[in-house]
Amino acid sequence: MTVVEHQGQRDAPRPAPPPHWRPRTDPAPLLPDAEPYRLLGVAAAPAKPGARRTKAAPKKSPAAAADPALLRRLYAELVRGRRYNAQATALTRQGRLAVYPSTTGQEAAEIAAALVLQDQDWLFPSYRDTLAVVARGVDPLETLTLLRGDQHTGYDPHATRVAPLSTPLATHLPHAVGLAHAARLRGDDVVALAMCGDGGTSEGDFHEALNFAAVWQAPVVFLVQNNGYAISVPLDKQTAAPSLAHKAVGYGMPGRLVDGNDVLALHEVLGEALQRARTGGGPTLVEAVTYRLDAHTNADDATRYREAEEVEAWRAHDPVRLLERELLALGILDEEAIDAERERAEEFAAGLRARLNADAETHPEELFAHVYATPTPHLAEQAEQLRAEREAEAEGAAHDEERESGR
Amino acid sequence: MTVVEHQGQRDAPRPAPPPHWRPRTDPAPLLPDAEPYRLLGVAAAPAKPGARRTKAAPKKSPAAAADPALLRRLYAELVRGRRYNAQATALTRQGRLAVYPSTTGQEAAEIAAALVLQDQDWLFPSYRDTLAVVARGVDPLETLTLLRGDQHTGYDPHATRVAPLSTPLATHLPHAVGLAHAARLRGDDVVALAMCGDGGTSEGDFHEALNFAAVWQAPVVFLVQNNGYAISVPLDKQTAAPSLAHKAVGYGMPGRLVDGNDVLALHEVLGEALQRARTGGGPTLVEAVTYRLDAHTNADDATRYREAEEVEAWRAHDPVRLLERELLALGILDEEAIDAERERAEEFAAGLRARLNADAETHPEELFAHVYATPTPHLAEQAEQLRAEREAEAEGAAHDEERESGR
Amino acid sequence: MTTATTVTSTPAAGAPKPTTMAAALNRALRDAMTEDPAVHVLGEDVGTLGGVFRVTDGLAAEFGDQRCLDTPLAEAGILGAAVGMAMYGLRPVVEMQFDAFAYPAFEQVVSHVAKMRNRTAGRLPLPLTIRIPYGGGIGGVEHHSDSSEIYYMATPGLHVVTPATVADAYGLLRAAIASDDPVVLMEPKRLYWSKADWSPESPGTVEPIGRAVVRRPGRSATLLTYGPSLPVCLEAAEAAVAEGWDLEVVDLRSLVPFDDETVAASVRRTGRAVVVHEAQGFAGPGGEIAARVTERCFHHLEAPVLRVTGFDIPFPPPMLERHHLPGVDRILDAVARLQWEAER
Amino acid sequence: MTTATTVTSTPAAGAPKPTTMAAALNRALRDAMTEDPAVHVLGEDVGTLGGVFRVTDGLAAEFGDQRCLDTPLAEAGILGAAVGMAMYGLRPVVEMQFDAFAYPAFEQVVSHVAKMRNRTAGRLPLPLTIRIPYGGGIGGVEHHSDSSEIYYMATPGLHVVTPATVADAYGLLRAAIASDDPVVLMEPKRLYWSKADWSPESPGTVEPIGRAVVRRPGRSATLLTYGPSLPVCLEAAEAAVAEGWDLEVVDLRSLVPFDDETVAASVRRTGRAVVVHEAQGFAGPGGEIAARVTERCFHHLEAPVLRVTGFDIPFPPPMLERHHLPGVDRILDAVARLQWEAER
Ligand SMILES: Cc1ncc(C[n+]2csc(CCOP(=O)(O)OP(=O)(O)O)c2C)c(N)n1
Ligand SMILES: Cc1ncc(C[n+]2csc(CCOP(=O)(O)OP(=O)(O)O)c2C)c(N)n1
Ligand SMILES: [Mg+2]
Ligand SMILES: [Mg+2]
Repeated sequence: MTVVEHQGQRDAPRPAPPPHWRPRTDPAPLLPDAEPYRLLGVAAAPAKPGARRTKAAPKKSPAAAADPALLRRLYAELVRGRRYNAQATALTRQGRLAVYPSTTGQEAAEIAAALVLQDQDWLFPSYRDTLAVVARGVDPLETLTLLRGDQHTGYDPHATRVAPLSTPLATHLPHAVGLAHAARLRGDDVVALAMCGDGGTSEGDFHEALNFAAVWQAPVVFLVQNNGYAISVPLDKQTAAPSLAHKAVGYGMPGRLVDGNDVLALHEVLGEALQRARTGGGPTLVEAVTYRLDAHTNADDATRYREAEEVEAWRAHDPVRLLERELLALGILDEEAIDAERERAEEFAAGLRARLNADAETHPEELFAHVYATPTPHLAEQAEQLRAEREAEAEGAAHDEERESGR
Repeated sequence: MTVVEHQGQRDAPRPAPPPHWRPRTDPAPLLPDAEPYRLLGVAAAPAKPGARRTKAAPKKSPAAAADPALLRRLYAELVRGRRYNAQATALTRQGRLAVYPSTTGQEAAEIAAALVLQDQDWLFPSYRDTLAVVARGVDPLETLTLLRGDQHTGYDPHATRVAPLSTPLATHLPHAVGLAHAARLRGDDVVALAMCGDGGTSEGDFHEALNFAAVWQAPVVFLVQNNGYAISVPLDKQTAAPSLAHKAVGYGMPGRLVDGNDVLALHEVLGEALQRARTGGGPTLVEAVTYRLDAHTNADDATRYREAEEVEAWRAHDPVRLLERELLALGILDEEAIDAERERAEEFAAGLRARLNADAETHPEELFAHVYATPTPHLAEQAEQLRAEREAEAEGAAHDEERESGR
Repeated sequence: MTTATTVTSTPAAGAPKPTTMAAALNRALRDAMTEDPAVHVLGEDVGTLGGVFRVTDGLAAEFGDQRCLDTPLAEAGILGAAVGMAMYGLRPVVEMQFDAFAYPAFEQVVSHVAKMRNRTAGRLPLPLTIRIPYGGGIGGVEHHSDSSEIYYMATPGLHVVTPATVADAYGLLRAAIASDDPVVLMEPKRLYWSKADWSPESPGTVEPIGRAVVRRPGRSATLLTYGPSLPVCLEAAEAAVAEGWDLEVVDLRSLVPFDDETVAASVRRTGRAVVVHEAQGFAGPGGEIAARVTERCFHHLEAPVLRVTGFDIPFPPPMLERHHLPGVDRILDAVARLQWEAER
Repeated sequence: MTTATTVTSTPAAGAPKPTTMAAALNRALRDAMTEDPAVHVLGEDVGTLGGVFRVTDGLAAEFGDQRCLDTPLAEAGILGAAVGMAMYGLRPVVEMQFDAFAYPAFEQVVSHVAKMRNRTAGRLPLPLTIRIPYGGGIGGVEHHSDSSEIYYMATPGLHVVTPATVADAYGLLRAAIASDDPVVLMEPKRLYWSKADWSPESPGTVEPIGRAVVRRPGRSATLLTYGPSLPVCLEAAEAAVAEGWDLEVVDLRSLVPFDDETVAASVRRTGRAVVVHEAQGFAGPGGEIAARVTERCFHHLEAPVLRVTGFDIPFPPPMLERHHLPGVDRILDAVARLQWEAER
């Protein structure tokens, strides 16, 4: 079968398109920047190797225009966040946490996400985002029950406006859309911020969530932390897109590409996106380009799939140091203030350690309490069975002990 | 929590991006045309209402450059396709087909899809695409078993290189990707062409299929027929994207927006996409903007959700008439040739009618034959049960008849 | 928005009138939406079209297109969005267009809908109803006739109910929407156009979830059934009279929770039982039902509990479905195998 | 590419050596890939990393990253692509990373994988293996410990097998890959690191799919079990000796097809049976098993077939899983309820 040669009609005069056809939105404003948006180190940083140095580069950092109180707050949270990650990982080695997916290196996105939200807004974290939850103000012990192993969700989602940490990837994103949609129907000033990883963007639920959000113009912001890997799988086996932010165009929402280690740029971009959502402008997709410095979890061996040099290159672009350097240069921080923050972070870590070192209380009898509003007769029977078994076990143990001591 | 004002850094000099970050591909060439690409009626068509008439418009139609044999073939298939749709719909009224989802108004995409493929290529049709399957050369009776109700898939997918008609929307797209990928691994010159509707693009499997195809650079072409509706749901409740073709950018593949009633433009665009796929250039997403002139199926009442004027506007952009007018103007067709084609289409319809008017043969005993390669002992028992039941039924019937005639 | 809708088949309150199951379901949605503004209906084609089975007919006109919302075509997205809506205090009612088209939402069902209350120690209940038209008998092409109830029954955290009568269709849907737990309402497609004299005020119209009911008392053996197979069982019971069997027919209605009490009482009385359903036999609902009846009634049983079910095959094409679906003869054959010799 | 891989735990052919189940599975993949170039492995992290349980360790190095392919993170896409590969004549082996993460692929499993042969009257068979690590006992956080086998058992068109021993892990995976039908291989996570003396040449290493096996002969009662519960049952049987019970333990291995012959023979011999599995009891595998055993052995049964299973609840958090999982005491309690009075 013959294939007609290209007739070059792209340049020919256009006839009327088919009836009723019209572009739904102008794609141009939806497209992300060509490179990750940055604010920190912008004035100071050397130009791209090979590129000509722009003479006109202003010497004043954009951070100088930001609210110093915000900058200090961001810094304090980054320092505490870094310490939190280290502490939680250490606790896995002592068997106090079953597993911990660290965000060392990704603190900027975690902190920016938490701090940019208003009190009534909802956060939809993935399993990796315990730091964002803690930075939002949720008790770390309640946040960590999932990873400690004593409970699934330890905090009250309504009281904290934080959805349960989602282990099944991206499948919590439609929940964020539904909640945001419901809030808007109710006329409430509520935005949902939903987080997932680069790997998560491949899931069907990511697609469905973004599409629903755009069609419904729901007040929801999607924050994708592109940390380069889904466990061992690097981004280039995950997507061929120019950037993950480019996916936004296909849903008709703006995409923003941001340096994910630049907490200030993230805070600004997320803030804009939330503001747009809040004022009826619909959803935004934000890609934060960052890096997971630790292994996937404490149980993972990252040396199987990546080189030390890569990790080192990213260490040089550390989110905490990036802000620290800038704030030192701007005179917003000095060594003393830095030490004070580190001290506070140590105290926080010590408190966490102490509380996690105590044995968790568990409630086997509650296994049947929350399957349904009221246990079915069937579950009531099973609860009774377990009660009897545990009683017999306890009696048996007491008996054994008696025998032991009797000997 | 304070939100930092936009610092306008989009225009500031760019620092080096985070380590290892680079755009994966240049988005610009992936973006579809701003309006559906057309070849037919281009020179002749009046300019958009309100738009100034371009003086420079060449008087020669791009169709004049196409192979006349191809044009005649396309025309013949369109005429036959239109007749096929009418005949199949009529057969539902006579109870000869259980249901028929018509492609009246969409024949251009069906025919272009079928004709652009090489013999060794595979077609992955949705439930609506029986016309493409028939135009590919598959026996219409075998194609229609699903809708007649005597068998699921009536043709041999290997012999015809046509996958089963897929009723679950978009979930056959990953199959096309897998098959194309396997063929490439084997070194075979095989491209897969997968079809779905505008509604189907919302499904998670659409997303996963396109992403896999792009990452694997699989030789597959996705043809979306945007016919304006998913049953009753119009496109603006389905997507907010500039066009469905814009989704391609988010996967890193080219997107093409084509007038879906322009069989020549479609044949060219699909041909290019297939050629690119064939030569290692990876997948393409093609959106054909078209319209379903009939109801969703014979069982649907389209007046519940759309106005007659809309249908009429599209009738004026009829794919068969569009080509017919062009070929008459170019002198490739005359009235006599048109009548001859219509005659041939009538013969085809008469044959179809006659064959479908005969009762279908069914094989209840085969219900158990193809669940597994070899029926399990368990299924063998059930087959025996059915056999015995049918024997008893037949005996009962014979007995009744005897009694009847005995009276 | 006035109440002058296009739902002509729904009777006005008052005297019972011939009503289809589809109309009773429609009325249940309408009444629930009227009483509680938190009730929202969403799904494919539920708005303007009124659903492919017209169960949501007129709701968008009456309550607006946000209360009865046409969604994009993506089942996981629909159900996932409904989860979020329920988290925020709404009471979403989701329509899945057909049984097999609910499968793309399976992850949402199992990992989120069924578990959310449990995962959050009761703090995030999901008052959410999933309506799923199911089963065969309407000549549907492949993927349009699955009996998928077992997948939901096997998932702790869900209630699973299925009406077999017009009154129960109304009652169970109202109860599902009123429930603070997620309820999967399996709607027997082939009974959508079955009719009964009914009005929303008919006695017994709203039953609590979890109760089976004896539809026909009998002494010889018990037919345990539900949904689309109830009419078949009642017909079989009538035919059995000629053979000398007085069959009791129990309509389970609620598969989860399961009404052990009603079922066991019947089987203890009759000493024999046959489970009848359309779903495949192997690992189908009948396995559980037979096993739990046997656990509870072992010493009353004269014969093993038998099962009459769809075969263990994918649902056949329309022209062959009659061979697959349990019919009167197949039920009577099973009854005949209940070891009556022991009796005599 | 040479065979000098990093798979150090896999024994070379020859004398039996202590081998883990994970290593035997790895060896099965390696042998199948060596013998047949059509065998392709795909899934999340199966390549460079060798799988989160290291079952695919070294395969990418040995066979190249196309034969053992890291896919994007999308389960429906993975399985859907595998369907297409199988249509083209390859023999894909898909790894789902964990039980609950196979749910996004459920539509592909039910509507395509299970039905393709049937939909095409045998013309498009799918020689495809789906490996699913399942069950609890490893202290996994939520969604990492589901026993999801019932969903697959309830889907005609699939074979469902599950090894409980190192030799069966090898044998069943080889048989699955060799099968011209889709096979779901449920791999008991908590037995991945269990060891046995084994080599690929060990006798009985490749069994046909569909045969149960008596792991411990006994006369008092039969424990019917599979996968992760086999070691627990064997331990219970040992403990039962002290109570005067000589328990027979049957390892079902193949849930579909089900080996009625071996099972019924055992239960007819012993007259009593308990089904043991981790999955929830209600509408779990045990219902089917108990029902079919009762259908076949009714007059040999001294007591109803009992079930010892996980409770009808979502899988609990790690610190509580021991209360949920069937243990020796719970099995012995059930054995004690098998109406021994009747005996005496
Ligand atoms: C639906 C689903 N599939 C698979 C997994 C197993 N899994 C857990 S984390 C992970 C990688 C996630 O990568 P990414 O989305 O990039 O997030 P990151 O871990 O980098 O934060 C995988 C495959 C899962 N949790 N859920
Ligand atoms: C997974 C799935 N969900 C729902 C349906 C029911 N259904 C059949 S056709 C249809 C609309 C399809 O619209 P579109 O994709 O635009 O294709 P068209 O019918 O316009 O060709 C729907 C919702 C289905 N077949 N599969
Ligand atoms: Mg990642
Ligand atoms: Mg359409």
